[in-house]
Amino acid sequence: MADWYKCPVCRKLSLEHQDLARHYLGQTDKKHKDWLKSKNLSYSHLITMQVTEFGNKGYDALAKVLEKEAAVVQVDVK
Amino acid sequence: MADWYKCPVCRKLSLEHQDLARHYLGQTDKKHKDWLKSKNLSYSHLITMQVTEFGNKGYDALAKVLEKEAAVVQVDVK
Amino acid sequence: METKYSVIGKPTGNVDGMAKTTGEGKYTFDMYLPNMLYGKHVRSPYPHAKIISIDASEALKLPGVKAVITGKDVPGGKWGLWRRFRELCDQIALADDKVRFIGEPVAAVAATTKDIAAKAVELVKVEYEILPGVFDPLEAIKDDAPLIHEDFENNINATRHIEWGNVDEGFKQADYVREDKFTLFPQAVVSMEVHNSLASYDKGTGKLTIWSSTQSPYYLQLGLADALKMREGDIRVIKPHVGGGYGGKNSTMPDATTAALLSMKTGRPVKVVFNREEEFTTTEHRMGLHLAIKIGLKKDGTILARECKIITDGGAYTGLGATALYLAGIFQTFPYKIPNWRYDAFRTYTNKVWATSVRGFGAVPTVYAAEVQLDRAAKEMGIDPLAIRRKNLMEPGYEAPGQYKVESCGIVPCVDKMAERIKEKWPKLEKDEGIGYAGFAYMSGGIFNWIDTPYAYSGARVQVNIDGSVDLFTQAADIGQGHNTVAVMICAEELGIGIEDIRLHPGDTATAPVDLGAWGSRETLMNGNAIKMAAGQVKQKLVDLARAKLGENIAYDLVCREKRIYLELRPERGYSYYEMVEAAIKLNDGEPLIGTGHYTPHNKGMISPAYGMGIMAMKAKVDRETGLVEAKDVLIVHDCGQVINPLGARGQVEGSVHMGLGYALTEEMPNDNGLVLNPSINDYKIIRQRDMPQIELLDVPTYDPSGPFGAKEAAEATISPTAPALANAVFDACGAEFDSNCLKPERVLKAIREAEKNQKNKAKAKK
Amino acid sequence: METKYSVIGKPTGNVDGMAKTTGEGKYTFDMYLPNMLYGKHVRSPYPHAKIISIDASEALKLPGVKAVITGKDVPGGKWGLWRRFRELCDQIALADDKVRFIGEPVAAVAATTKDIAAKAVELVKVEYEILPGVFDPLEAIKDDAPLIHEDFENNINATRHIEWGNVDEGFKQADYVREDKFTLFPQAVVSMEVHNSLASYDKGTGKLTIWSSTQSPYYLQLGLADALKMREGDIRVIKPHVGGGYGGKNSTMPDATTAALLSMKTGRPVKVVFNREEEFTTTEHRMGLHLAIKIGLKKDGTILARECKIITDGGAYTGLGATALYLAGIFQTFPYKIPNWRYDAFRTYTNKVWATSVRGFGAVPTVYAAEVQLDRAAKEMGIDPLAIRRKNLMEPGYEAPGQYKVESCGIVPCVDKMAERIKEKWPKLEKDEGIGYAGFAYMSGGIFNWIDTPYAYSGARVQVNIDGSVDLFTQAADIGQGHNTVAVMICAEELGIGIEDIRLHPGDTATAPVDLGAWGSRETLMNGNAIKMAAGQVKQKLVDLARAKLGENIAYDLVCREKRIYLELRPERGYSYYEMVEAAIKLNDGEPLIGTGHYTPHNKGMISPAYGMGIMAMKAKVDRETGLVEAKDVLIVHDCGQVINPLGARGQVEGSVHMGLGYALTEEMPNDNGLVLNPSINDYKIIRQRDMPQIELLDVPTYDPSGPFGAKEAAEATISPTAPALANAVFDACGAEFDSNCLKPERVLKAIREAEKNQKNKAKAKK
Repeated sequence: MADWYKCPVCRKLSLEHQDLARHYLGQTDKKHKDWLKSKNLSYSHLITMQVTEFGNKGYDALAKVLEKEAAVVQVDVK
Repeated sequence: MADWYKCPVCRKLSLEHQDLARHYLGQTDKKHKDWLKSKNLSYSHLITMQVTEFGNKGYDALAKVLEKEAAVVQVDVK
Repeated sequence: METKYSVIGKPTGNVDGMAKTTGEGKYTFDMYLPNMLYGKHVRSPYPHAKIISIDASEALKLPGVKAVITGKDVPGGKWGLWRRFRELCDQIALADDKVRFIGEPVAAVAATTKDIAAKAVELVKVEYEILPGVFDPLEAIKDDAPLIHEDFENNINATRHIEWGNVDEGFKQADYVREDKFTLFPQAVVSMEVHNSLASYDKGTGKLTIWSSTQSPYYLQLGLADALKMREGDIRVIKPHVGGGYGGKNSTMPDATTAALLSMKTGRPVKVVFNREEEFTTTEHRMGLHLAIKIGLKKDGTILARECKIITDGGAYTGLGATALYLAGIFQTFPYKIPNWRYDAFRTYTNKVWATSVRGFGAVPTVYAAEVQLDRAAKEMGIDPLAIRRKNLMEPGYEAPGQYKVESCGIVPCVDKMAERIKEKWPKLEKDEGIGYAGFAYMSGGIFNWIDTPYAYSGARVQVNIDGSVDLFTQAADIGQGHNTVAVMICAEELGIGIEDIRLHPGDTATAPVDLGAWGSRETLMNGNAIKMAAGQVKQKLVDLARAKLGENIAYDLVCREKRIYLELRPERGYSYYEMVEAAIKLNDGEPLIGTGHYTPHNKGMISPAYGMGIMAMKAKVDRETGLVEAKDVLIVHDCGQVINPLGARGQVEGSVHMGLGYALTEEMPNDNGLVLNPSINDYKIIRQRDMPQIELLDVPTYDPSGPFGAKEAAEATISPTAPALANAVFDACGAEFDSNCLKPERVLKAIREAEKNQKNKAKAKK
Repeated sequence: METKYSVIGKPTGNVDGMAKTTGEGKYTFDMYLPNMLYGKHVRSPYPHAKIISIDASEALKLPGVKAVITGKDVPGGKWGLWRRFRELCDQIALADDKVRFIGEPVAAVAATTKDIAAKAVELVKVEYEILPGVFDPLEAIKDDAPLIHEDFENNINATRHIEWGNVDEGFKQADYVREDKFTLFPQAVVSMEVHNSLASYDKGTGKLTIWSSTQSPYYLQLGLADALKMREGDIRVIKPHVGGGYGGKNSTMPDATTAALLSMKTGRPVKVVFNREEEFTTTEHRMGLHLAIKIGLKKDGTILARECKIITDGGAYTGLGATALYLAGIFQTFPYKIPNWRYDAFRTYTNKVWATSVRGFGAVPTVYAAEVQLDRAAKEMGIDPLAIRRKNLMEPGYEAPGQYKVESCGIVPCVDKMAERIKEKWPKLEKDEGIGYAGFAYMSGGIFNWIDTPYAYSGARVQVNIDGSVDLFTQAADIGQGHNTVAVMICAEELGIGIEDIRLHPGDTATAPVDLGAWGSRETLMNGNAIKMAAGQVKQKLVDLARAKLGENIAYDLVCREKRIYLELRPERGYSYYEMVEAAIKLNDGEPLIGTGHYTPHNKGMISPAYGMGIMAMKAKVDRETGLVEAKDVLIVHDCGQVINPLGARGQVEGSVHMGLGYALTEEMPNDNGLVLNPSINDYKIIRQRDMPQIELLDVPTYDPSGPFGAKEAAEATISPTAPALANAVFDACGAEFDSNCLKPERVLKAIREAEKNQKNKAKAKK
């Protein structure tokens, strides 16, 4: 059994918030964008940070939000 | 065992002289024509008789000559 | 009629009909390749002459002329369609020693435009030594006649003897014997599309591609291989739509060889198109011949014996003339039981263009003589002409010893149906009208293999794609007779799909297995069988898969019909065709489904696997003042097995009657010392649409075990009765007798006068 | 080199070389059909605009104009190459609601001449409502940027994340870490033959035939099926010779869809040919992108981690751009062992023509960054640039977890051979000369199946005829790269015959089984395997027959070689190939011998079954006064498995270097608000022949178990090292660093000044 973090929009589960952020920014649909807007986050800003600056600033910023927002799910991974 | 008549030019055997004549006039090569000439027969005349007059006048005329000229061969046809 | 078939048997418009009528369908004639040159022949003005020299220097100076070739430029040798007898392979690409008919090609030019080519042809100087010529078969065989081919003494090209029973005995037993002589005139082939070819030779690979208006891509491939000294497989022949062949496009002709030679020389595509005059004066036609025929009958009209002798005007080369000589002796016996039969035939070389296969080939002239003689005999014996025919008809299982076997045979019901219909249809004749009858039959392709092919007689390949669409490949030739439609219908029927699911790829030697071409009504039966076998292979895969998925009793039958594969007796249990195709391709590791099929006849005698037959009645009216004969009305009862496309069969019957009526009434090729005197559509009279009689076509359905779905020959047979039925109608109307075809008014008037004189003499004699 | 092969491995002129050089080879461009119309597009002058109305009435009045079509006339919907993800199928035949780039087709006319078509285009009145456009990826993703496609928020078209190992941990352990940013410019595709298609629709059967200059007849068939709402199988695509593709002819483009639509509307053949300006402004190109890359190494030069992030300028549609995004993240890791790797990539829509696959696709921009960065790191770490590469090379059996497996792998001997050869070749450099290195690798076709084909990835059919000649059918596309020759060589080798025995029929969807087309260097391996399998099926029949006739021990092996089939160890015991073929066909009841083959990769990872690889060294000279860079000399050591045709491989290497040098030095597509500023051959500078360096090509032979006879990718790989090797040579010569490709003199001068300043600063710092 492990703690998984659930994408607030779709069914995607990740073991780390940064992974979940990476998933999140990889989605191109409106639903994912809308949730960001509802959290006052700018998709544009996150991506721009992520791809034009070194490190993982975009992912990190979103991961921090997800730490609060993503539901925790217990799943048996064996 | 039967008596067969042999074409004076090639190896064709017939049981009747008229059959042999029919064979003979069906050949288009020079050798068959030359033998006719040597017997003072006209191929042209024979064929013309044969195809433009009723009956078998061309074959009959040649058959008469072949009665004298065609070798007799004894062959077992069983 | 209720039918168990979904596709075949339904009147269906030609699959290429729209393309042809809108002008979108491409004939070789329409084709153009970038950089293309135009080839044209320098032709002999003499019927028989030695070539002393050819000087092309002036022609080559003309701007735009890219090449001039003569016999010296031909790498290969002679060719012909009788490959089992190489001595009969007598055609040559360009005359190298002498010319044998007026119009024979001695050289050819390639130029950038047609006009330049025509001008260049006039600048090629050929010096000839004129040789005496010979133009009639009876002259040709004379011992002092000029020899046309060195190795053929007395100009005898081929001979043929067919005999069964005891003819002499038959005549002895006969109550009635009569002898007649005929001279049958040749008939031109007047295809809408002239002979033409477009050749493109790749100097890099040494491979040739040629588009040609041909009846047999394979025969053309073989002919070119000999002429060009190339390997068959290095020659790709593509047959686009063909605007008619009628037998005149079986031989490899100079349009093709010259286009190829000029392309090989120039490295550019070259197109050679005959004009209408070249078509009439230098391409093949139906043989003219002298014929003597004798018949012996019992009092009741039973035929006891018949003997026929012919000598034909073969022209300068062989073509399929030697085959015509054979078939003439076969089809003269149909559709009657002739217990004792003897046939002697001689084909001569003459200094004319040569005779070959032409629609109903073999049959047309000899059937004319036999059917006309039969009416004369019937009249003299006081027997009704239809009754005398009814008396002698073949029956299923009939065999002519050593020659042919007849399996399906509906001629008896045909004649009975005719007798019945005639009463309703023509209860009363007007003045000077008469009715003539003629029986007929024809083959469903030939079994004889004088071309000496090692391949199956016909082949087909079916590819079924993921979306259920089918690509069907065959070399079988649609030359206007509608085989493309028949091919697609057979494939669709076998797979249980629609014709719209199939894209046919016909007539390409590179993409399809061999088929021997369109002659002797062979495509429906032979290619149809190959297609059915190829489609059947794929069908079996689909059926096996459906069976496996259904898990049913193995004895339950599955059928493919209407785009479903289901249990025959539980139609609700099954799958869609499309579903099964997709599954089968996936099971096949992603390869499309391929079926290959072929057909070669076995145990069917020497002639053909099956015979279409029937009876024709013609009502004609004679104008006793002018001699003009009017063909008013035709009734045909035809046994042609399971008809695949009734609409196509009907069209072909009309065409056959049209061409037969030309033979009967108007088509003639007067020749003056080797010169064709009427080489134009204006002067050579084919029957106009407005002069065509009404045609009623009745069907007697049979099932031939040799044919795909029981199909066999249809409609080609109906040419041979047309002329004798017409002549017999005239005979019926006014007693006029003819010793030839082509009943032009002057001949008719003469025959009427003759008949009147004879009647008077008879009347006198009676007195 | 001694070889066991008779055909492959020998330098062989292209089988279609003669035809192409003499002008006889036909490209779609050369084609003409009777009755043909010319189609031309009405194109948008705006990069982003709503279409309010289109008025064609004036155009239709112009004599010779036969049709005008708009988006309303398009029966089908959207299409694309990412068929597994239908939302990425975003191409449309004619804009129906709005236009997304300057030059997007909004209507098209068909007219009897090109001039009339051009005039008619000007008479079509289109009313637009101009929308704001967006032209840079970083602008495009802004929340307030105009949306180019409704359903794609922030204009993100596709994203890609690839990761293995533990990147963060890798960087932590590294002794040396550096980060660099690059902007890579797009590169145009400059094919000698422009995009053009000729479509002929048969209204009678509802079937379409289209000749097109395409890299993938199958992809075109699929695209057209979507665009026209037709069934794949009802569309026949024929690819004549193609004058270059380079990746830009994988998508179904408006030349094809419009030709088809206009032919369907008019019932006449319609040809659409792009002019050079349309080619530059409206067809696909190599993606431009912004890139950030970070590397971590141990002191000894061992790479511990790399991370790369890109955002690409995708343009208005997807094409194969989403695939390029993926491959960019794969090939940046080759030919090195990167134990920890992370890749984040975003493709944006912009109001420009779209980016797609282009030669070396994916690899070219990202390899540039990686190889340039590696040299900077090596220099700072004081390691020889060749040595740092040698340190990190892949070895046979290397796997990138979850992504790829490398079987044959000759990169280590390649680098060793390079090190040796360099010493002899360039013992001393002149002033301002430098040497740059770059490693490279590329795939042998892609395993990913985003096109979602249910068919095998490649198929072939072999037909062996009675004379031993072979017809070889495949849809595999020779687009100038020489695959026709490779295909024929593989077939000949397998059957033990000569290439002259084979006639290849390539690129026709109707006559050959599916192949996915010419992209990602897939044809040699994938189609080669299919051909080998098909030929092998026939070979097996011949071998079985020969074995049966010989009656030998069943353990004895027979080989087919040099047109004989014989016991390998008793070469005198055997038969001629021709004899066996004839006998086998007769045994086959007269059917020709057919073999079918296919290839689909299994158990080879996600990317490709095999990888060609190698190392390039470039010697360049820099003119410090003008900034002009001269590429003087190139040395390549290439592991490309068993080379099928060394002459062809050499030619492709030269072409790759040529195109790579254009990318390195001169090719640039400046764009002003969506307007391409240099849409002509004069203004868009490709490298001229006289500016090409000498190229020495050395070979390291390997045998790849996935390839036919051990063959794999050759020569496409050599494009990606060209630009970084050049940049590294300049860096070596003068220390100048570049954050982009396209080292035009002004950029070089600026970089030299920058480098000089840095050096002074460093010198100062040292003091």
